[in-house]
Amino acid sequence: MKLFEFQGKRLFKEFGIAVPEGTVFTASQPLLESMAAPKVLKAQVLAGGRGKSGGIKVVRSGVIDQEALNGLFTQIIEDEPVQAVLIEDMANILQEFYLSMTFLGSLATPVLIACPAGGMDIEEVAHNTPEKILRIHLNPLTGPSDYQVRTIAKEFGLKSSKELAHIINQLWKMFRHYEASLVEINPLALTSDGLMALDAKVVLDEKAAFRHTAAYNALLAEQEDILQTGEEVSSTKGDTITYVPLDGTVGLISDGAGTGMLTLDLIKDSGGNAANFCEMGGLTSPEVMYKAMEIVMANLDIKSLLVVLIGGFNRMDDMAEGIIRYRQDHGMRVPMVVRMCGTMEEVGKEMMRQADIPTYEDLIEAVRNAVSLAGGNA
Amino acid sequence: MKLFEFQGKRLFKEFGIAVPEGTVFTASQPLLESMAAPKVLKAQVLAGGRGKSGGIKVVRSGVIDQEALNGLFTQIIEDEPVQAVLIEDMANILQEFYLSMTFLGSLATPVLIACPAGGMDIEEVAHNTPEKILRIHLNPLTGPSDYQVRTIAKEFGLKSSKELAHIINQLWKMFRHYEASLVEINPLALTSDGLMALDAKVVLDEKAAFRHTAAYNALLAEQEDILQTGEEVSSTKGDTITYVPLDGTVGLISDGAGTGMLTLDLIKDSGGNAANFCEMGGLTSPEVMYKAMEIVMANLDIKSLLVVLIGGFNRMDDMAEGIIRYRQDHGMRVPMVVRMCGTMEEVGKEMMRQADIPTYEDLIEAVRNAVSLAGGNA
Amino acid sequence: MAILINENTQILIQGITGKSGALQAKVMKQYGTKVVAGVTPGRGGQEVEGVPVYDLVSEAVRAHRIDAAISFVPAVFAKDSCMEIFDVGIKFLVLTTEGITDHDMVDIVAYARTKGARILGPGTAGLISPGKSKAGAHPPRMYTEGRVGVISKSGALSYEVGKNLTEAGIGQSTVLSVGGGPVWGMTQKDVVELFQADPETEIIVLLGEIGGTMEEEAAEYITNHLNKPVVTMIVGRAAPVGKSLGHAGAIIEGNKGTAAAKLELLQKAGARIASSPREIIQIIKEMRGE
Amino acid sequence: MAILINENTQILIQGITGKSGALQAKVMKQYGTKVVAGVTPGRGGQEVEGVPVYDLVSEAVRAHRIDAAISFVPAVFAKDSCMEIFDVGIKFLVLTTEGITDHDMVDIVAYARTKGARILGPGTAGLISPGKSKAGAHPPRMYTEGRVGVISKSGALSYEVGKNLTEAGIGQSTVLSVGGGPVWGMTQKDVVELFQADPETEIIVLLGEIGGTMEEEAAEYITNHLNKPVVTMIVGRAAPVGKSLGHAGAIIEGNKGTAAAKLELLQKAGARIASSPREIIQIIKEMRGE
Repeated sequence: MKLFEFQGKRLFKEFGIAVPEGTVFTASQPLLESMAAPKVLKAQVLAGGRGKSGGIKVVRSGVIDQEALNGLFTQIIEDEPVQAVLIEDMANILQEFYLSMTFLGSLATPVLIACPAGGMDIEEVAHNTPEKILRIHLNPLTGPSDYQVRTIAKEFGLKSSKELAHIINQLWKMFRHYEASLVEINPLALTSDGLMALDAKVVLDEKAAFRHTAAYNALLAEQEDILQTGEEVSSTKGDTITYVPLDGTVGLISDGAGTGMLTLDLIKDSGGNAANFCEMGGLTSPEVMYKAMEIVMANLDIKSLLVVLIGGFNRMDDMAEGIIRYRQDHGMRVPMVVRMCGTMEEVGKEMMRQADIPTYEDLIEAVRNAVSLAGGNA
Repeated sequence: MKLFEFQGKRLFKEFGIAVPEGTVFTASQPLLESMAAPKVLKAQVLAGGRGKSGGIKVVRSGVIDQEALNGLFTQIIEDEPVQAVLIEDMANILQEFYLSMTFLGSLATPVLIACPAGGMDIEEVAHNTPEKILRIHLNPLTGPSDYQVRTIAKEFGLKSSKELAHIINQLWKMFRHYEASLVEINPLALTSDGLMALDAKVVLDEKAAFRHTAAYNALLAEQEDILQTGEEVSSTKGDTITYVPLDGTVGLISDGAGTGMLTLDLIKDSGGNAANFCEMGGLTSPEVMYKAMEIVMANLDIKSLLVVLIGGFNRMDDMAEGIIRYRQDHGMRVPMVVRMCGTMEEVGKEMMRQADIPTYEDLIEAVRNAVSLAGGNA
Repeated sequence: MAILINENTQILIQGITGKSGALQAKVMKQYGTKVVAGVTPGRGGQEVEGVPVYDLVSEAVRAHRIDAAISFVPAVFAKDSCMEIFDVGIKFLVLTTEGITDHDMVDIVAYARTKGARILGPGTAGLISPGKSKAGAHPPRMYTEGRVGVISKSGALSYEVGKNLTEAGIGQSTVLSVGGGPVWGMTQKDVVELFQADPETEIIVLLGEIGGTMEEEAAEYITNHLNKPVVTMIVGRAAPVGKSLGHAGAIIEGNKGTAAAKLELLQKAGARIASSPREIIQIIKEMRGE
Repeated sequence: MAILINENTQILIQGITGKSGALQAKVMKQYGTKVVAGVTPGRGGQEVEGVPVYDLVSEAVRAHRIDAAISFVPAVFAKDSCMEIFDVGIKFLVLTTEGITDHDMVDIVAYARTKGARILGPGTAGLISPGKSKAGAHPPRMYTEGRVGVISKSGALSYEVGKNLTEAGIGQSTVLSVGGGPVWGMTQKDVVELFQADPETEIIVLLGEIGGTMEEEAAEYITNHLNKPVVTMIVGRAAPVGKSLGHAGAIIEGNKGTAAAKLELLQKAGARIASSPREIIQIIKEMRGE
């Protein structure tokens, strides 16, 4: 779950990391009193690249009134209409750094990333002068060490590492406590009032929701309040289904990410276009199979449905049950191609036979058939 | 620093470990109102074996008055006059367990010790049926695991491990937070109100005082208040000197525990008796040498003083400076035998020569001389 | 030989009384896997498919020699149950559990490293050494004994390729999936290293996916250390480019992560590139001069 | 040979700009120890006794090959500085610091174990491989090259015995003290194990003290694995019996800890017992048939 900047900053504040004073306004909430400059107006969107898209306005003199705000509320940043704006005090910036914590997945280690040149161009810095980027592995059992902080302080050119140590240690506590996938401060600014987080990018690990129910739900509810006039969130929640809408006409359901992507590739190689990517996970129930069909069939562009099942932990009898029940309840407005094999495949295939749904054994054959039924080339 | 039971229980309470309700009375503080039985009166002494020495009185009916208290205040337990009494509510005990955390020094690991048969006879249980004692190594980087708690709960015959998990996790937090060398609950009682710590033996690591100055000082001040009418604390604080008074006539100072003990053995083998053991540590200043002489010479039984120095990190010039300065300030009322060698020994010996203090090279010769000067056999 | 498990490996099932644990206990035993013990707290004394169940792993290791474990424990209890495995000295754990939080997972891997233990997973379908033993979900009939080692990220993809190989008469030494991440125990590189040391494995099939840098790390190892032929297929060539999280993802991945980048590095490393299971078969047949 | 350090060992001094660190840098260099770098935060760029000083250990290892480190860092900073050593991959640390808290010390040892590193100490006088190298306080003139390995708990006792051996014309392979506890890195058993593997060491002198169970653990190892002759001296025979802490001490130590118990076990293990340094000399001469 990506958080809005203002949500991330609230967590920073909770952990004693300094942020500028600020207030959030939503589109439906008028600015009752005008505010005195200097202020920074920041569009609250979940997309990146906001600064370069004009989503940040600095007002150095005069007052901030409804008109100034409306200038942001009318913006759309990377398909995301601006629904909230954060108005903050302007910091007196002496220097900008980059600081984040995330994971290096294949090394299975938390990593602290730091760069003495923070700000909007950090990715360019990373690309052009990679030696400027410190990647410091953190031991999850012990957290950041003082010497690691001193290493960064030296790179940043800070005389004392004390304030930085506080920020890094508190950021680590927050990263761990909320089970974030990412906490990013860019820029971390050296201001006349000390080190301050001028931006906040926080992503929480949705898998950890069971342990932080109240906190995660509150953050989610707040986001839904803000986004209510915006687009519907396209991904599903609460089960293992991954759904990504695409532009084509072949509806696709698989019981594994790898075979799902392989099928996507094979559809394309066969001259077709997938309407979506929908993967159910490797251990699911008839209900999940049923639900996956609901999700995919809701797309009216679909001309054929391709279901690719190869069961390890998944049982083909369970999958057959989900498919047959869906067809009973809703019928099928497009032809369906099912490839079914693996655990309990005899039982599953027998059920399908009795329900008069043909099954395929070979993946390529199934793909070509589905593409052809959708009017593609194969 | 050993804590009184009531101090240990206060720390337990702070960490959410249940203890009986109770009040502490000192000898100088009269019982203003008599209290209703049932109560347990417990002499507060730092020595062990209190229960078997009659330091615990259970009053099942009637009232607790000053007379009952005085019965304890007149006791002396292992040379320690009773200066405080804890009066507690009596728990309804269903079962008694033993639980402690300490270190296995040579494995360098924290260990959790648990036994389903707690109470006064735990050492006999350990001796007679060692298989009843669980010694569970705890990983200092992660603390107790749930499965370790379940292992103990099963051994204790508890149906649920939930309450025990709370106690073990909180005891671990307390052990770590206060940097204790030992936290012991014996008995940990299963009562009609759940699990409860009926006794508390807590020893804090004095080396950690720098990190817990306020807390350690408050506990120490409280102890000094209670012990003020008792004997003077014999060990010194604030430097690396270890001082243990003994019965003999040869005063002994060494700059290492190993050579100090070797010298103690050699004094005895030579027919003498040491008046004390006084070891300064392997890296000390002239001031520490000076102070060690003050401490040892304060014992009026001493007939000779033996100083055994073999410098590695210690510098013999520093040691000579301390000895010479002490003699200038206080004179020497008994003969002094100094064995001096090691780091900077030429300079140290030259200083001693100029101050007209002879030095020895050989340890056995020095020991025999000191014993003979003290009127021993050698 | 084969890697990680073979006909002599004695296996413990954590969470054996659950639905998935009990079913796999049955399938694994039928296949010939030496399933010697199961553990579910509170179920000590029961039996599942003739396998004795214990409350604690420590009790199981007192009664049996255990060489490896496979876990079906729910994500909520995963961290504790993994530590229980490593603390008794078991050096290989197949962690099928999905949904373990990333923070728990880095703790688990860090802890395993302190004990010198290996984890396959999380969210892995496990592994099969055909004809010898299996620990996990691989459907037995899709595999046959032989000399091709198969490494996959995704479980289903390792079934798909195994099925194709077997149907083409090409046997396998060991087939395994490392799981979907985002935080892993064993990586593709770690497994390539094991196949390199396994005399029974002649050809390695490396199945990758877009995203992450695991295939790149494997490519580096292949370039510098491997002297066995490799066939690779990276799926997701047709998938839309994903968005990275914050700048950190972009900084870490740099130019890596795309199918093109992975394929380029693997090709430079000497691997042959396939774009479908059928092509994998063709390439292996070519390599064998068939 | 010798153990742990020899003429090729390149050593880093942590806390080189302090009083003790600077003095020992000088003495060690004079002895011939290869002191190649020093570290004191904030003092990077300086020199001490011709040794370059760095702010960070990572900077030192970029500029030099470092085989071992010796630390004079105050107790307050010890934990962090030890982790800094282990994180760069240095596998042997002589930790002279006294007064490190027990909790910090168990953390440090646990961390070292995760990195496969050895710690001698805390509160150790260090070690000397006479004629080759020294890391610590051992006064050079008290030692001479030879084939007797000396293990002591206390530093001063290892000087005392070294001095007696040298005066008697008996040379040493390596002399070291493991430090006074109560929580240690390397134990006497660990060192006996190293001497066992060192072809240059012919006879082992084991110097123990009353209290603890370290000598008992060494005795067990000697009984089961050692095939070199051992002379032992346990000091504190005349010391009063200490009080144990709570019941836990008594439970852990059982009947162990007294000089008599230690001597009995060591004698059973085949060690010869000496009650003074002079007797150690006599026994070694007897063993050598002199």
